[in-house]
Amino acid sequence: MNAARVLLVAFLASPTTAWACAVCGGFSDDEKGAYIGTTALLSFLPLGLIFGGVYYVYRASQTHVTPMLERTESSDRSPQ
Amino acid sequence: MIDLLVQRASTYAADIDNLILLITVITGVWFFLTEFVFFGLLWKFRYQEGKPAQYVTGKEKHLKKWINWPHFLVICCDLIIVVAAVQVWYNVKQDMPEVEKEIRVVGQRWAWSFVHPGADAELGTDDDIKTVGELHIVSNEVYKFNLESRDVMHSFSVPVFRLKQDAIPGRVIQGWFEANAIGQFDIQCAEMCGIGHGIMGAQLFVDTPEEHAAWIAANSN
Amino acid sequence: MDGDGQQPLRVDAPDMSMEQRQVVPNALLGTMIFVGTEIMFFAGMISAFLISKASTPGGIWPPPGQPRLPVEATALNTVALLLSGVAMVVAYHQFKKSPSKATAPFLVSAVLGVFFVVFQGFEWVGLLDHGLTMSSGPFGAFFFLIVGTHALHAVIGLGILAKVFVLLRQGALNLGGMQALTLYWIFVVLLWPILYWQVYL
Amino acid sequence: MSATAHDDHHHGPTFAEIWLLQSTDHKMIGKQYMFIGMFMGLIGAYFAYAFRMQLAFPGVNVPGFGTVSPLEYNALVTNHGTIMIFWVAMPVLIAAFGNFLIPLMIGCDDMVFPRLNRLSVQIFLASAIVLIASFFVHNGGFGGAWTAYPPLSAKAEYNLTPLGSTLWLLAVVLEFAAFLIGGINFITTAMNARAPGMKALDVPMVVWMICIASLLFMASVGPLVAGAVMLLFDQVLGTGFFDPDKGGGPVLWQHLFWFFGHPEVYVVLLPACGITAEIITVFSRKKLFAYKTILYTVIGTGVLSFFVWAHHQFISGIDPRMANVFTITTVLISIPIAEMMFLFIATLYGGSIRFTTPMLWALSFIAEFLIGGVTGIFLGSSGADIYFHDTYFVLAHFHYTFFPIAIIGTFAALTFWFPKMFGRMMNDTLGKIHFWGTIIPFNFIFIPLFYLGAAGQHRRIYNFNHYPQLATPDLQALRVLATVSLLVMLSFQAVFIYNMLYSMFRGKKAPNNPWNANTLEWSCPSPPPHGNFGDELPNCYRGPYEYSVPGRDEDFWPQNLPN
Repeated sequence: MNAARVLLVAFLASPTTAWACAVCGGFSDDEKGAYIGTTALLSFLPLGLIFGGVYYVYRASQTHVTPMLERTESSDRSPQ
Repeated sequence: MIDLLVQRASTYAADIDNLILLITVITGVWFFLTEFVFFGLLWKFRYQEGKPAQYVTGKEKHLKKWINWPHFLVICCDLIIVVAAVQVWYNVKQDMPEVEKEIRVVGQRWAWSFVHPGADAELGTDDDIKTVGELHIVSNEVYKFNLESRDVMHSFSVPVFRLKQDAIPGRVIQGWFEANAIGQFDIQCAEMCGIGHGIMGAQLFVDTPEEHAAWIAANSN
Repeated sequence: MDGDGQQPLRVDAPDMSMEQRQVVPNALLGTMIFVGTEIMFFAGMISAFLISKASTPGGIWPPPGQPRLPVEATALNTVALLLSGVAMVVAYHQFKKSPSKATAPFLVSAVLGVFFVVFQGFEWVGLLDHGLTMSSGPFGAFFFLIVGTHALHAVIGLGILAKVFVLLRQGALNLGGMQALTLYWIFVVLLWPILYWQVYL
Repeated sequence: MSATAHDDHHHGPTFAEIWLLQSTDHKMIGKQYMFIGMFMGLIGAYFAYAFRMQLAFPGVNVPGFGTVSPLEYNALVTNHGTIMIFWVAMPVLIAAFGNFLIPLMIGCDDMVFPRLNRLSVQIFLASAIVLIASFFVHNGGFGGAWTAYPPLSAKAEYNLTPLGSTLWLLAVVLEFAAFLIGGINFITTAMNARAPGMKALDVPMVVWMICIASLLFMASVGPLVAGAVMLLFDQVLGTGFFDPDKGGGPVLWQHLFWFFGHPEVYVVLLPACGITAEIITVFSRKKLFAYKTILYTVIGTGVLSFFVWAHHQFISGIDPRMANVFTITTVLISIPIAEMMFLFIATLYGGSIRFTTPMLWALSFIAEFLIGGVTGIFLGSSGADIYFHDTYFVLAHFHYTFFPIAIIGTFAALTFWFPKMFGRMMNDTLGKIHFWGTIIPFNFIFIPLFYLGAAGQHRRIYNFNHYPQLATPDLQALRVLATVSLLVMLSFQAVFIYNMLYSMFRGKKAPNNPWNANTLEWSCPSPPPHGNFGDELPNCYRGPYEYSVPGRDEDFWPQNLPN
């Protein structure tokens, strides 16, 4: 995962012209950028949504239901 | 390994075959090891009268290491595969060597047509030779192909070259190959393109320079 | 941890009053998941739009020969929808204090929402008159696809608003339902400026 | 209707509840999903039979079908794929067992949105009817491959099935709507309706897996629905979203399609893994090895699954630099999956393994899925994919994943939970005959296809005589072997159907807990009545896998027992 991130960043940071691109004929630079950008958007957005939702539920469980939590068992509860 | 089934006829075919061999060896070792352990455990811990199951949670260090070590080894093997795969990929699809000849490959329902440079070895001049279903090239020369589609998606697939590239309507896609064997081979369409997808083949003729010159002479008007 | 290792058994006190826990009300949780899916749905359409926009020959967007979009009038409409969202948030906070207090801001929100939809309907009629249709090219197609899908969500949202309003008047609305409605309406409201920015500007 | 359903303990489900999908009871809905899915499975199998016969004996008059024309062939392969993934794997694994198991396993009386649940199965049936209807319109069903790449799928002049392709697309969208509603229900129920005392880590693995799968589904389906709506407009209104002549981009569809298409694989994989986890713990009388680590591998798989999808597009003309990134992520996803399989195998260590029918299915899932897993590495490595893309190697690979998932997983789950679902036991001998009669021919179908794929045979060709290198007698012999194996496998399914129908009505009455399992569903009567647990819902006192705990007389310790 970490290696993937490092490589992804390196990939996005590298100038487009440094790559000989054999099969991108007919691709404009704008279009390449749009494909890469939307790939990133589509790939990261769902994770953001899911983890945002999980975080919200976690927060809600911390604030609303604390008394109930203490009543059952408080040790080491993980959010779900 | 693949060359036992399909002849190699391009310069990068061996690279791809070797990559496949590498992956086969690595994953094969893992696969047989895992299945061996799996069936071994099944045999060793089969139900036997008076031999109850143990209570194991998976937190015991001496057991956990049997998971952790394979885990790290898998990562190492993955890295080897990734490096090898990216190298081959770069060579075939990203890098464009010095081009000697250029051809046009046009897919349409349901035939491949090809535009070869004529006697002047230049594409786009009056003596270009157009063929349908037959691609004639010279061995040991680097060809650049411009791949087009007239209607739907096709895929230009030459198994002996280990080459495959989708043709997208409205776009010219470039690629390269260099043949290094003489003979007649299959060209396939590897992308579903409608009712005639099953008949959308073509023949590839890799000629010696003399044969090719003779073919050009015979087909020039 | 639970029932692992050195302490396999977790026997809670037998007289413990065990209860089901509902951290987030069912209606709100369900709506959260649904809105997440909707966000991805719109992300897909916007991605398609961005790619098509970037691949226009010459990079000129909108393509020449297409009618201009009414940017200023829609800006006004955007403000109306945003105010509707604000009114909904106010209604939610009033509802938490006392359900009867929520009626007024709720109505304001609904009226502004209706205003938005009607205004947009007139805009569409004008654009259709100028020859911008779904089949007149990628510009029109994406315009009506994206803005139309949002309008559909707004109309459905107004329908839910009406239904929830009846529940509110009957005093049959619970907090979870109000939260779910607010979340959905805020989604519809906040999505609009993004679409406005992408499609109109 | 729904209000009275729960109060009515006296008689069984009514005609309308069973046949008109009017029930809001999660068990009934689960069974309805299962039977619709199984019926669709029979159609998918029939399609496979027809086109496999054509491939082995080109031009033959297939008994029960007739000669297969190229147009029909395309429709057969397309709809075989669509049906098996969207109308068999999804409804049976996720919807049927999700509906049946989640409320029972977490100890509540029903789903939290029972009427939405009913709506879900109704929409699902409608989608199945629309799909079946598409086979009978002019020129038959859609034949543009299940990936439906435009412009082939967008224009009737290309695909020749003007109505078939629209109905196909409509059916797929409806089906997604059904699962969307179902998935919201699963997650909300599993979060909010758990039995008192059941903490996140006391939830059986299969419930976790189904919920995470639903989450993956819902987070990934949006762009595809957007794409499907656009494609529908292209077909019906003549817009040009994917038409290069009108300024659209054909690659755009692939972008939207595969964004969903790959997570979908994990959507169906995870429930099957969960089912395996449940069964191997019960029949090896062992605690699941490292519950938390398995959970982490599932989450890791889920996260990574959003970053691997472009590997389907390596040679489709996307920016080749993207291929490098996606090679890395694709090969990396082998790590959590391999780890999960290692942990399942480790669960067997120290066990006391009973080879009952469900256990055989669960074990064969592990053994066979490994083949699908390792062959995936070839396809994820961009360099090797240049050769393997769109060959039978791909086909054999994903059948080695989908068959274990959809077929083995379903049989494992069905034979395991059959006593709970129908209150009667299945015949174990017939079950084992069916198991071996399915699993051995399965390998003989697809191992030859690996070989054929490596020999360069590519997909969706109705007759290989047009390719001299593929028309050799050796390769044809392998095609015949695969087809004959398929026939053997299909004929053994009769054993299962007989066994299931017989056991459903005449089988031995099942006790509440025939397998001595721990999870909550085994604490209620078989089959569970309306409201599942009677007047008092169970409490949960411990994790789901406390088998062979030292110091107890019995080797199992149900979750609902205080001590």
